[in-house]
Amino acid sequence: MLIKVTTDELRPEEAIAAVASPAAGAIDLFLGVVRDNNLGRRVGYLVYEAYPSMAEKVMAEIAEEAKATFGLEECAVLHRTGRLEIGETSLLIAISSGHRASAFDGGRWLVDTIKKKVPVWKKEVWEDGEAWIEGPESMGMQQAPAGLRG
Amino acid sequence: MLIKVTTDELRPEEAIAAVASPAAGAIDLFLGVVRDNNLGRRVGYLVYEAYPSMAEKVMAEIAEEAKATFGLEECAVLHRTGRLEIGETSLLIAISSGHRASAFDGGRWLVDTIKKKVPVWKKEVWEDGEAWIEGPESMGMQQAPAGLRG
Amino acid sequence: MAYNRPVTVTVLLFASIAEAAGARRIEIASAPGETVADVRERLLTERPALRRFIPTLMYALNEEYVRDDAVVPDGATLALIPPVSGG
Amino acid sequence: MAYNRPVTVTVLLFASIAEAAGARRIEIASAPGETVADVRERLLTERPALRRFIPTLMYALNEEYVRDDAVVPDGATLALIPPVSGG
Repeated sequence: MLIKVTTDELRPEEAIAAVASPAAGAIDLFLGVVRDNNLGRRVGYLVYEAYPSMAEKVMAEIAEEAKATFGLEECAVLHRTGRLEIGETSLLIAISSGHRASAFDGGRWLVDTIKKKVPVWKKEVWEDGEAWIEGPESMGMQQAPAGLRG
Repeated sequence: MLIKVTTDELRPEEAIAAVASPAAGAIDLFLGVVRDNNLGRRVGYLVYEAYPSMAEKVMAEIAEEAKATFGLEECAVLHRTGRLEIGETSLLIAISSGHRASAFDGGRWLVDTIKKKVPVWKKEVWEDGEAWIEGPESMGMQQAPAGLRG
Repeated sequence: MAYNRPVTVTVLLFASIAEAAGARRIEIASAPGETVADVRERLLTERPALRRFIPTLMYALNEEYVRDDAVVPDGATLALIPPVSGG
Repeated sequence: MAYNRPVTVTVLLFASIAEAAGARRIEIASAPGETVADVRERLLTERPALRRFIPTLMYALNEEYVRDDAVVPDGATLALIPPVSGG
């Protein structure tokens, strides 16, 4: 099981290779990518910060739970930290499974759960300021800045 | 929009690059992979055959419909034909979207619809025989051989 | 004036039906105004062994799915499409 | 015998609260048997400006999420976890 928090660029080929299995008929890959806008604001770049050792531990626990719950063959979860430009990949998840339904279900659950539980934070940097984004948008909140600082 | 039926190896990096967009916050990638078993039989390898020109046309229509229905940024759909060994990728789909929910929904719809509509067929080859597999398993049938030939 | 001139149809076969026919491409001469079903019957007259494939076939005329009552234009390509299994 | 010897806790701060504190790691001396909430109050006594972050914090003791009534062992690492926003 490939689990990693790293400042290096995330490579899809590495995640795909890590979940390869002769019994897998489906691989689902999810990339969280830095978008040029959020809540109507233009984003310049993002800075991700993690509690790396705990983040890897929680990511591994979530991956094990996904494997057991969805009957997956293998999982890989990688999160990048540091400064990320528009278009760069912050989160990379790969899942292999016998059939595609569990690959899609497992992939979605994994991404949702990672965004709720893994100790990683992002700061948005705009032309005229920056803010830490606190709380996943999946918890029913808009993903709004915790505070503005010009 | 990258749409291709090819005998060449499918490269995930190519599909990801094809759907890159500054407005994309999520990329979902799906790989259909040759599995070593089906319905309890050990599979040696698969042979995929297509009606290539029509397959590309239908894939493009489905991709356009997915973009419109799910509000996607971009789609790529690639299908490989010829002899494929266990672990090789037969179908490669990439979707980019502002947010992950539509990326997952769109990806799943795209795979399901491609399996129902695109003129591509696969033959399973076992140690002791072979058979064309006819009909997608998504239509409520088990994906059983159309006829056995020893 | 050309009303009775024969219409040429290229029939494409794939997968199981192509293997059974030992051919992937068959030229058929039909009459103007004939439908997909008419052309299919001409093919079966020549190759009766293919009849068992008919119940599950779909049809494409010039790369568009059609029903078997569609009229086949001169020079058309008619594909006989077994249940697809790509992916 | 060592009952009254102070307990050392390493408090880790991240993201917004780390920036506000100007620190990512603070050593705190507490008493044996104290809970996460007790240690948090010791921190706020030293740095009252951090109080506004408390309502949304979660806590991890030695990399496990805990409630604020968990007892803090000697030498523990207590992480103050603002609402996460990875992905």
